[in-house]
Amino acid sequence: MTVYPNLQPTDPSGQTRKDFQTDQDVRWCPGCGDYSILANVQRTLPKLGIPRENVVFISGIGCSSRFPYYMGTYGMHSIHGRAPAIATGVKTLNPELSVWVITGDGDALSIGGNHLIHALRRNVDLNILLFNNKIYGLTKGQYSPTSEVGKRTKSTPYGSIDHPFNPVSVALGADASFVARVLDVDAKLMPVVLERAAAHGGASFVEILQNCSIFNDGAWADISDRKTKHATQLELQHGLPLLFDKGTKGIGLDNRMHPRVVDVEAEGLDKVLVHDETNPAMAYLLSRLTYPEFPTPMGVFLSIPRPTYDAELEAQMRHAGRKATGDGMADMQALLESGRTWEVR
Amino acid sequence: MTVYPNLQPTDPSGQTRKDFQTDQDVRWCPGCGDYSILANVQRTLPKLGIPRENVVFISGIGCSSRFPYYMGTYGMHSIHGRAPAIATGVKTLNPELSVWVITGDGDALSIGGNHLIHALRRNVDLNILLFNNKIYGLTKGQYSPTSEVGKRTKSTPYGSIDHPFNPVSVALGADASFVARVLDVDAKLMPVVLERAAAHGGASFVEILQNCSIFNDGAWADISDRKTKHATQLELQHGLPLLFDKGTKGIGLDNRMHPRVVDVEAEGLDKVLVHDETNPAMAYLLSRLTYPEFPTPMGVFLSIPRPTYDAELEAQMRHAGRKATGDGMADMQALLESGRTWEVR
Amino acid sequence: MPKTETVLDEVTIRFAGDSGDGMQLTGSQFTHTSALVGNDVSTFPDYPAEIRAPAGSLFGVSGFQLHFSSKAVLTPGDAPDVLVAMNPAALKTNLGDLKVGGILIANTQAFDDKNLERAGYATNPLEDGSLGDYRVYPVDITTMTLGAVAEVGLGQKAALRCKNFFALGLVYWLFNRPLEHTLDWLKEKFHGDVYDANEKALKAGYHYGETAEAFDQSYVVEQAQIEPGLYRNITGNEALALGLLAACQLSGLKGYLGSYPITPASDILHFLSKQKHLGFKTFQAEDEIAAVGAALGAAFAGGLGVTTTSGPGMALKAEAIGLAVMTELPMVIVNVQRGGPSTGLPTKTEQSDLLQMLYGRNGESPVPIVAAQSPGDCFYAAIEAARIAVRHSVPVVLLSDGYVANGAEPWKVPKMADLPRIPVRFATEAEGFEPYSRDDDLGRPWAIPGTPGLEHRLGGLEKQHLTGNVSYNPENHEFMCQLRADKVAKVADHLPPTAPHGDADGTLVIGWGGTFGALRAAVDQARQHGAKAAHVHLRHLNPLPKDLGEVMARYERVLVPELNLGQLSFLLRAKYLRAVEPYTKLQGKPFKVSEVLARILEAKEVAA
Amino acid sequence: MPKTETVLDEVTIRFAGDSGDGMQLTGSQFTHTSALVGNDVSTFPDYPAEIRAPAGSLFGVSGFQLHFSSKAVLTPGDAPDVLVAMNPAALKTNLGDLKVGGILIANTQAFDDKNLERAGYATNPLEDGSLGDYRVYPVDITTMTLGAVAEVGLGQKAALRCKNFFALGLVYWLFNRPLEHTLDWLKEKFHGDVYDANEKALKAGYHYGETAEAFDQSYVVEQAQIEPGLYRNITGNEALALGLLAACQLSGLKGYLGSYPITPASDILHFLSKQKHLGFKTFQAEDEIAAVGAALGAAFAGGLGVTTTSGPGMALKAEAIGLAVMTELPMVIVNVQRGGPSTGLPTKTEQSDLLQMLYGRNGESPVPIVAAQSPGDCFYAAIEAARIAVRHSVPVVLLSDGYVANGAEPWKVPKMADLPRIPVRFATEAEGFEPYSRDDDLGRPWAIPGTPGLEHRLGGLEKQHLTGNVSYNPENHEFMCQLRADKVAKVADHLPPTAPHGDADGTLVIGWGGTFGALRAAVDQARQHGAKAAHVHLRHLNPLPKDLGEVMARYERVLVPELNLGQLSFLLRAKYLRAVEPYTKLQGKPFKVSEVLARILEAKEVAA
Ligand SMILES: Cc1ncc(C[n+]2csc(CCOP(=O)(O)OP(=O)(O)O)c2C)c(N)n1
Ligand SMILES: Cc1ncc(C[n+]2csc(CCOP(=O)(O)OP(=O)(O)O)c2C)c(N)n1
Ligand code: SF4
Ligand code: SF4
Ligand SMILES: [Mg+2]
Ligand SMILES: [Mg+2]
Repeated sequence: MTVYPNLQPTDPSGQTRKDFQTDQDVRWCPGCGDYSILANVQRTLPKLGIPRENVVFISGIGCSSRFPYYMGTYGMHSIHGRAPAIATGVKTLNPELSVWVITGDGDALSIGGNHLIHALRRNVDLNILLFNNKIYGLTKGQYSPTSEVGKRTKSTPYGSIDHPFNPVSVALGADASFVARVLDVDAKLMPVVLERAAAHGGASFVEILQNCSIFNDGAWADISDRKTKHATQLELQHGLPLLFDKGTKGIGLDNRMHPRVVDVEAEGLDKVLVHDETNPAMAYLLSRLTYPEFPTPMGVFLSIPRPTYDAELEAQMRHAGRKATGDGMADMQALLESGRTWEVR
Repeated sequence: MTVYPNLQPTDPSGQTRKDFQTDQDVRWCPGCGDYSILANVQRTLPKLGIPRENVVFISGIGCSSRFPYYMGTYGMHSIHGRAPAIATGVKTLNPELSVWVITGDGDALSIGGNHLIHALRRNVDLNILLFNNKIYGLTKGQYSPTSEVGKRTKSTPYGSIDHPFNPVSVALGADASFVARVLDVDAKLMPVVLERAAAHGGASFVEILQNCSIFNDGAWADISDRKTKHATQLELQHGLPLLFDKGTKGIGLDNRMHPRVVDVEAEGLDKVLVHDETNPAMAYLLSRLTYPEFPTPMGVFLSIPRPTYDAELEAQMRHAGRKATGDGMADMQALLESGRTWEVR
Repeated sequence: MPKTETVLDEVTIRFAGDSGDGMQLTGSQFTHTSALVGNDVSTFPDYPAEIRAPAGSLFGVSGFQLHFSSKAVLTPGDAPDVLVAMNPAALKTNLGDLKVGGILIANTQAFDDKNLERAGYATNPLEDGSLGDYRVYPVDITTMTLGAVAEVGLGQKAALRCKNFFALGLVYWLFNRPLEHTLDWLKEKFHGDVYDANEKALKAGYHYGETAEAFDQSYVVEQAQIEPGLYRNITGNEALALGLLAACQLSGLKGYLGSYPITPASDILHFLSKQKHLGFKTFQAEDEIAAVGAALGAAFAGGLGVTTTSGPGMALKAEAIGLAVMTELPMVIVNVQRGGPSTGLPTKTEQSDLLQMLYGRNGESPVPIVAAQSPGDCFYAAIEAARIAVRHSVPVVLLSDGYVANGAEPWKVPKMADLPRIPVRFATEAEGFEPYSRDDDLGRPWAIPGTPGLEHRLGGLEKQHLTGNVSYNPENHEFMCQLRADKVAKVADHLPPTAPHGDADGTLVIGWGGTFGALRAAVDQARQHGAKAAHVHLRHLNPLPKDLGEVMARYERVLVPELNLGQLSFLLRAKYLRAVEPYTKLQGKPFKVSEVLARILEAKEVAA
Repeated sequence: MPKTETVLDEVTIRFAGDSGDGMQLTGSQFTHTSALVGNDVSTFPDYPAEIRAPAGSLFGVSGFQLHFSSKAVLTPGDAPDVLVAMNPAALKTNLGDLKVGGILIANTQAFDDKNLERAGYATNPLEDGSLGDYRVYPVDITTMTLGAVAEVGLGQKAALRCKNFFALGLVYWLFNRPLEHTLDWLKEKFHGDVYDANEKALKAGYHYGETAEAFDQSYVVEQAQIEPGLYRNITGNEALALGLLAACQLSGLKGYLGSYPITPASDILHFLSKQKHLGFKTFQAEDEIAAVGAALGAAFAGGLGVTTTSGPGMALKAEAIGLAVMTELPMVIVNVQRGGPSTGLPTKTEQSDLLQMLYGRNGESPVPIVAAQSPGDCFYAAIEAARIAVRHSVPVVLLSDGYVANGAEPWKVPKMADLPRIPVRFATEAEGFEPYSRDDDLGRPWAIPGTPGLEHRLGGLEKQHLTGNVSYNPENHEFMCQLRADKVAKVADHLPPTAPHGDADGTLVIGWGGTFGALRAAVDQARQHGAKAAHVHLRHLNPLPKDLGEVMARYERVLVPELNLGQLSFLLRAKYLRAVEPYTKLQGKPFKVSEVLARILEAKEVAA
């Protein structure tokens, strides 16, 4: 006995960006980086070949977490920090669904840090987009766990004294299987990263560097400037050397495994590390690189195949299901009557 | 006006192990690894030169978390997972205290994962001892976030499908400044590690591999055997090459930065990496090594100086205190009368 | 020498020993055999809080009490008629409960100096004359067990483990029970030496009773009048898990448990983890918040989302339950109550979370509450909770407690075919779909991801009536708060009239949850004592039955016994402005029938 | 043409405009000036939920209402006499509140097609005759402001920002207020061009009133009788923070706030973060659990541990508060209530967490509860909460709400020297020290780390009386649960007798928290209407004053107005078995005086 409707799915080939929009007014501040992210996501989704009714966006609380209201899919604007847990329930109940988590640096890394790292280690097949604006936007400007030391905010009038998290490092520490980073305004890299995240089987973690025009304007200005980004960013490409500044510089190691900048011409290309997406240690080392000492790496840090929690669960269900007769009521009755029973007459 | 008593502190030089014991019956199972840890801690504390009244042990809930009852210091057996938060309050209110957190793999990494990583990133000067028995002991044998895939427990009769955390990697992902690992029965290394953890300014994270004789007996047997430990463990020593198996083997890198075993005689000592406690990337790489593919590293992975949260807070307090007149009541009155006031007559 | 056989109506036995002495097993074997010979039975296991307490320690004593009778049995018995004490610590911690004149069987060998000291005895109570009030049977169980199993050739340690079967055999003899059922069980579980040794120990105990001079008589407890049918023993946690599974079959919903281990709720997780063949999924989350979050996610996705917990775990779920209230998703939240506050007394029972379940969330956040009243009843309570959840699209709290959860009783196995289905209708029609429209039960459509055309967004902000959009409109907020309250109140439309058990006037005893047996038995006994009394046991704590006020009005006195400081009393007073009389106990232990009986018989003045 | 001046007792003005229009500033300037000229004043700001809503949108409207009078003022006024609407959206969302016959000043320039459409107007209400009920003054504020500041040479954008000062100037003229205070303030804040422009805009608005034909009269509101002393404006959150700071000075304790930002409580964190020179430490934790955990740790270490939160954040703290109850450490838990359930209406006010604070924890887990009744009163309520916490070694809940927290009022600055000290005595004597021994107030010794010889261990498991060791003893558990309850009840020993304001019989209005002003004003007005009425506003919700039942008994009718579904009513009914009459409102908004007045005057039948 099943009560689940068996309906004709939407033909995904006919879907366009418009199918992923809603009639709700988008309520972010003018100039907020979230607009660009929304546009990129809405542009990418039709390319994935998934009927929109099979797509679910779950968010926590924060400016970024309003995101689901603007997506013409199923969605939930849940409670602060708990989106990965709720999304885990959605995905593991129905693994057919494409489940996305939208979260902020406060939502994901402050109150929700634990759920995030557990979703990553379990490798539940979720696509987690963390909008990192290094500030609490919705609550009007307190520092966040990614805010830099010394930052003066409403709650740190004397300057913050907390050493910040590096979201990519956190994900790697939690044994994530897919980790990437991209800038809110990077319309070239973002769709690539989003498509790869969606394609990855397992939890995909994407840190999106996002500008908060009101409370932390220009937080990423030093690396987002188009004119200098060739030198301030390091674009990661699997199998290719870690080069930047138009190929004149690269990333290598010193003899104690500290990263260093290699002058390609002077030292030769072979001193430059070759990016290997399957190497967590390299991904971690790359995550430590930040502007201005190094260029900030962008793109896919890590992508390793690993069984997903939801698929393994389905496999166990199928395996156990072999014991079942197919008649749930009868099997239930058998379970009720199992163990030591006796008949009273 | 201060109400804090100013009492003659205990002379720490006269303290012995007995001073750190209590009259409470120790209620762990026979053969539990916690006994050995307790003995080591009680032996180490008198060496630290801290009057016992200045020592505080805070734990969560779990078998391991009964620890404070057995320590003749101040202590709190708090609630599940929250010890780092409570300890942060203790330490930041009174930075004179030596504050220790006792926690288990479930307590620290399951429910308490978020507080742990935040205490580490903030670098609050706590000494965090995580007793990792890869199981929930107190609740009688469910799998934990460090249990291996496939493990059959009360809650995973078909075998666990969760990829486990590597506690050292988690700590490194969270930007910990001191990370170490030691075996419960290693009476040689444990005091060394404990003393270094205590000496480290900032959050010290020590993973103690602990045997649960009831629900996960022999979880560490493959690396704890005295006869084979020279090959199954890799003892980390700052500035020395990463050698094991009596110096015949070492850890090196391949050309994509993957770790590999170096045959020292065949390839030469210079292919072996030299341990550098100040390099997070190396520490992370080492954290990925596990028996049987590699020997399991033991000792101090990382130790880097970084300002502590509590010291920085005190500095801000002092800085701000320069505005104060020293008469709290007067300053308070001034604050009350600040802003735009007017006199009604 | 032929001994006499005395016929008794009912007997309560307690087996007590060290954690390692196997008392739980002994007790459950005796229970099972008693059930099979046709007695009505009720049991109460009492474990130590520690995993492995040191041998011989007071806090390491493990007990198992059972009550069997030729009449209907409602509780595990107040005070044991027979106490089996395997060591001094067991004697020390349990003697106080033994009836004066009761039988005490003590394992003399264990009363050595070391154990006496551990138990805090200065002198050996078996010898110092301090047990004059009891019929003491000192038996050297250890030595006789070792003797009996010697020929099997087990090591000393393994041989000693058979002690409990010697004791069991002896008590079997004392109550004229057959050995066969336990032997069958042994055969199923063990082979070779271990089987042989236990069999020998069991029989040796039995024969000791038969032959020894010590016992001058044995006892017979006749068959009880029991409803015909197939029976099994069941604990509350098992029955609750089975009820959840059954609810899935009755509704056709996929079952989903998000849980985090905690005493005394963990066994529900353990049990359900094994039922994957019924399509039920379990998820051990990183904490209670993630557990309820995942259950909520599963409910959104169209499953029967369940979360189970206790004590501090319950406190942690409050925020997410609030989200379930706002999103109006059907869920079952199981709270197996234990001693509080804070970590409290984790292994002890209590009923002190009632008001927390009613009010423990920010804002006006109403949820229906259902309580189970006995181990077997957990099955039906779980189905009822699921039914309400689905019917009204609402998270429902199901209250159990440590006593019900760990207690066991013979249980008539229900027929699935006899149980009413739980109707579920997912929304599928895009035309005119509004996620917050209402049906007669004020439920809203369940439109699950995967359904084309019904894409919509839920959330924790206030919803606009019908559309479900975010709304800050003042009147809408008031309307929706009232609607959510009305919806919960609607549950009462489906309740049967309240039928007090007993007299139509006099003292009305109102209870809820695991105190059922004690209250019912006390009321029955009070009536036998000539008092006018009746009993109403509430399955539904929110909403209360519509006619409860009226029913109460018919009685001169309303007595409300609870294992807390008077929470239901508080509720009844507020709701009905009636000066009910609270009778509270907060000792981590259930009521004794005698306590409640005494209280019924002694009319008390009630302060307004 | 000389215009007439009409003298009025009191006036309520609301400034409404786009979020970017500076209405909060305008309102607070008018408030300040009014206070300085000697009126009594009360204010109510009403921000949009969004950070930066799109210009001209309905949900982006920001409002500020103030009520000033020559009499004592208790609320920000029910309905405005004057509405300043800077754009169509502001008109649309606020017109419904304007009194019939009230003055409407509208910025005509903003009523262009785009803005009209955004506000959902088909035709221009300033032109279509739909505003016949009001005295409409269309003023081209935009153009005149641009004209006035043109010579300063600011850019268009900056020039437009001065609009609010033009409006302010005009309203200053309308009510005969001096410009000097605002000019002083401008001088302090701005220099050069910006100062010049704002000055010019302000004066232009004033002169426009003086010279334009439009206004035929202006109004005078005379000085009020105000208690002499030094005054300042204060919001509830500021006063609460100051109260906590003062409590530290009065006790000598180090102050420690563990908090996580959440609307509307965040400003307390912001304010306290700036007071490090007073030795007060603040810690922005990773979540609410860590926040309360750190506060508890600080309390253990000997500080005044405080945590502040609201709504869902409160739900998350339940477990740790339970630990504070069990460890009996003094703490203050501040809940600035907002609209619930779940995320609810985060920016709106409500009083719906009362029962949560009483019962929202597992087990019997009592805490004292104190509520603040007005912005300035938050100061005293905070001190009272700290005093109770320290006196009885107990976590105390301090309830505020969004209305009180964001509202502002002129506040007589207290003298620290006049405030009674909070006595603190840390334990220091090792001889005979028992961590769970008791003093007269049932408090236990506060023995802080660093004290030689008093080393001891606390925890969440049940404690043995006196020694504080872990205890599973049944009688001890009952004893300790009762003791913790008695301890909270002890707080009532220190309360003054309840003194109803008003008549000795008739209708007794009982309220708590931020409804004070509306209730007091309504009772006063009802008495002026000849009704017999009195008002009791509860500072202490747990325990309730000992004489409250008696006091209630003196009145024929007890009316309990609350911004929830009747939580205090429920409590009073349960406690006193009295058929109190709930009067509830749940619209995210405070009571209007007129609503309560009407309810007092119309006697209602109460269902039992
Ligand atoms: C339990 C709980 N605590 C606190 C809040 C208040 N709150 C809402 S969003 C937020 C932080 C937002 O920061 P971030 O996640 O970085 O999102 P952003 O607004 O920057 O996109 C906070 C503290 C809440 N809603 N719920
Ligand atoms: C909030 C809460 N949830 C769950 C529990 C039950 N519980 C107690 S300890 C524990 C896990 C213990 O595992 P670990 O931290 O590894 O400690 P160990 O017993 O193995 O030393 C659990 C789930 C609890 N006490 N509180
Ligand atoms: S506050 Fe910042 S993050 Fe939030 S919507 Fe505005 S610009 Fe975006
Ligand atoms: S259950 Fe395991 S971890 Fe706990 S006390 Fe026993 S042996 Fe130690
Ligand atoms: Mg942010
Ligand atoms: Mg463990």
